[in-house]
Amino acid sequence: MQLFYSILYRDLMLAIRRRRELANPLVFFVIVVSLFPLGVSPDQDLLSKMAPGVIWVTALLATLMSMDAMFRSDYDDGSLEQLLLLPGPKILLIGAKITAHWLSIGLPLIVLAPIMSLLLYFPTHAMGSLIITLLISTPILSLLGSVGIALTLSLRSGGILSSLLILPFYIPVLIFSTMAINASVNSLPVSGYYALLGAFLIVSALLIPFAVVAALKVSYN
Amino acid sequence: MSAIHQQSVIQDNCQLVAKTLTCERGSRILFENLEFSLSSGQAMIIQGSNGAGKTSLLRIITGLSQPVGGIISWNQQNIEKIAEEFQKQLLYIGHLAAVKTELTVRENLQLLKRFWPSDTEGSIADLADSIGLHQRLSVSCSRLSAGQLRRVSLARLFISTQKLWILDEPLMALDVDFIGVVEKCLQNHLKSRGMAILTTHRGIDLGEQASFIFDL
Amino acid sequence: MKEFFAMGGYAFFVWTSYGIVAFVMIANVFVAKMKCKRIFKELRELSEEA
Amino acid sequence: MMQFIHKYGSPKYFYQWSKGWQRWLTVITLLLLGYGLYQGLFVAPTDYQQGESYRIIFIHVPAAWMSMFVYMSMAVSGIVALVWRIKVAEIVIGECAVIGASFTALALITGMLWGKPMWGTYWVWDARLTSELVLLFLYFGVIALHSAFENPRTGARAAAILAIVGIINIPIIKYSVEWWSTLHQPATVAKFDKPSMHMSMLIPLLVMAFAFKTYFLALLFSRTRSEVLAREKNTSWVKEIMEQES
Repeated sequence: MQLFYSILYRDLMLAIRRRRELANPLVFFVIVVSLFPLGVSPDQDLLSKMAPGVIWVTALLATLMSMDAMFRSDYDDGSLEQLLLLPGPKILLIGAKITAHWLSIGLPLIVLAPIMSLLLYFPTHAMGSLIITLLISTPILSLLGSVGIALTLSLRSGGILSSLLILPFYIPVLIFSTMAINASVNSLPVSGYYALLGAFLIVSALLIPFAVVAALKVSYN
Repeated sequence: MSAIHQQSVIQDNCQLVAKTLTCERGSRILFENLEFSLSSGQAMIIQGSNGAGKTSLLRIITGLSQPVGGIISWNQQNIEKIAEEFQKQLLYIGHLAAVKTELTVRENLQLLKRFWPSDTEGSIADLADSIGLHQRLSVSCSRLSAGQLRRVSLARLFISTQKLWILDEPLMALDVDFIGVVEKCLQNHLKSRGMAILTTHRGIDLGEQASFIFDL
Repeated sequence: MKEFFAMGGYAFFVWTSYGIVAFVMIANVFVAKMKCKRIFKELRELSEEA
Repeated sequence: MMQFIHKYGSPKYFYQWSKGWQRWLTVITLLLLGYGLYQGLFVAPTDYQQGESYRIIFIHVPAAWMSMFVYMSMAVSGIVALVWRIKVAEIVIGECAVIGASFTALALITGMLWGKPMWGTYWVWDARLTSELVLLFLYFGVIALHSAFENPRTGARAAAILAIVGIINIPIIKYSVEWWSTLHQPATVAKFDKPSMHMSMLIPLLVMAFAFKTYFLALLFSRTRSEVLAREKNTSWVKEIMEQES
């Protein structure tokens, strides 16, 4: 476990050192959310009906867009090779990288999302479920995204291709989260959706790192 | 080149043997049925034209990439089976200087010591001194020259306790006096029963240590 | 026979879907055959050179 | 078990035994297709509800089943390729992806053409059609990844990993899409289930489904055989075959 903490510490230090890069997904999120009222219509009840979906799709795209930061810089300057050769289970290395990515990209999004949802007349009594669904699901987005990035690491056009590979896997997360928010907007029972999302998180947290290790082996072949 | 004369090398426990190694790049066969064996105190210098597959061979030996055919065994055990134990004994410095340019020299050296704890408890300043960068400890690595970056990545040689060193062009971009330092460090490593595999385009003087050329 | 082809007024839908399916399946077979010929030609040239 | 896989999996041996199978499967496919089409188009009675347009079912449903069947066989050959590093299994992944994608596209097109007479619109966000659409995205992902690598072997291994991750996610996607469509679908829109299956309708459907399977295997064998020849071009047994041919 010492390996996990040292890599986590290293990645967070690098993330802080690259603060300006961390701002990109947040700026992207703000701009895209404000496009919808301009594009569709500023009418209140239409926007508040659309708000959960818009917030969620934009958060999903912002995470996907910044997924590159996870392995790309380490792959390019050769330090990923050194990390892969560290004695110790590779799963810890992958887990640390994904946690670092979630902390540096996912958390700021969770903080920003409620604020941006006000722009879309988001019913404030459902704000709690918006934050809970984001808290449970953004780690899933990072986990699934890491497979896409690991597979396309050695390719020049890796970024776009990895989004194409991974978006279909985001669909269940999107569906359950938006349904949970809609349920809480109409003050229906919500715990069922949270349980499903939680189960999805646990399953992917257990299985996905093995796929990422295999994918990194393929990228290095 | 140092004359190759086999001292009465007492058979130490460590031995690296490769059998019928084959490697492909794209659909082209890079090399086929490659055999070599290396024991303690020996150095193997791989030479070959550009694109002959030197780096691919090194990556196969470290276990980073799998060969199309053939096995590499460390103390008669396939390295895929004993990956963790083998990697404990392995120090690999690749073509790229694995140095984070966002961090300062001190932070990079601290990371090195954190990931590869060695019993030699010298401080960061001593390590920086041995690679000749002690005045630039707080300089961000983005402002270092290629040679200086290479020195930072070679810092591991001075604190490493691993038995097997695999170095991809260690002398690349280095100035003359630091090459001497690296050669001396390599000689000490070989003298203390260590093993080394390295690729280089220029001559390397290993003193009276046993070494042999492996042509690819 | 005429009312058979009319398909109770849905002729367009039924025959277009059967047509597309037949086209795609035959196209797949045709592509496979062309690929086989191309590879045989390549290999024959290769063996003539050697 | 290991020798069995390595023996039958070796390109040379595969090339020999698959020739016979391919011929047999083509014959069976043609027979089944002929019988199924005859039964489906001529013998099966018209459906009291949908009239003649329900006959599209005899190609839509088999194509939809095939899209799932091909993805599963792609994932299985992916596991075989990754675990036992069988060259032929790696080739099979690439070929399965293309054939599977065409079956999924067919299922979607015939579904839309069937939807028009039933609901007056070509596309309905119905659970089955939506999961078919997502499956098509998964296939595009595998094909794009497979062709992105210049070394075909690494491409196949990457596609294998994606197929395995995909096969784990497919039930979750299907389940979430079904839940989503039942929630948003007002009950009035007729459910997209098969009309009540009288025996004379069921037989042609099953015959066609089986014909699609043998068609898939025959096509897979023929494409894999030529790909095996291409990949093994500098081996001795391929050169022998070339002498016999010319």
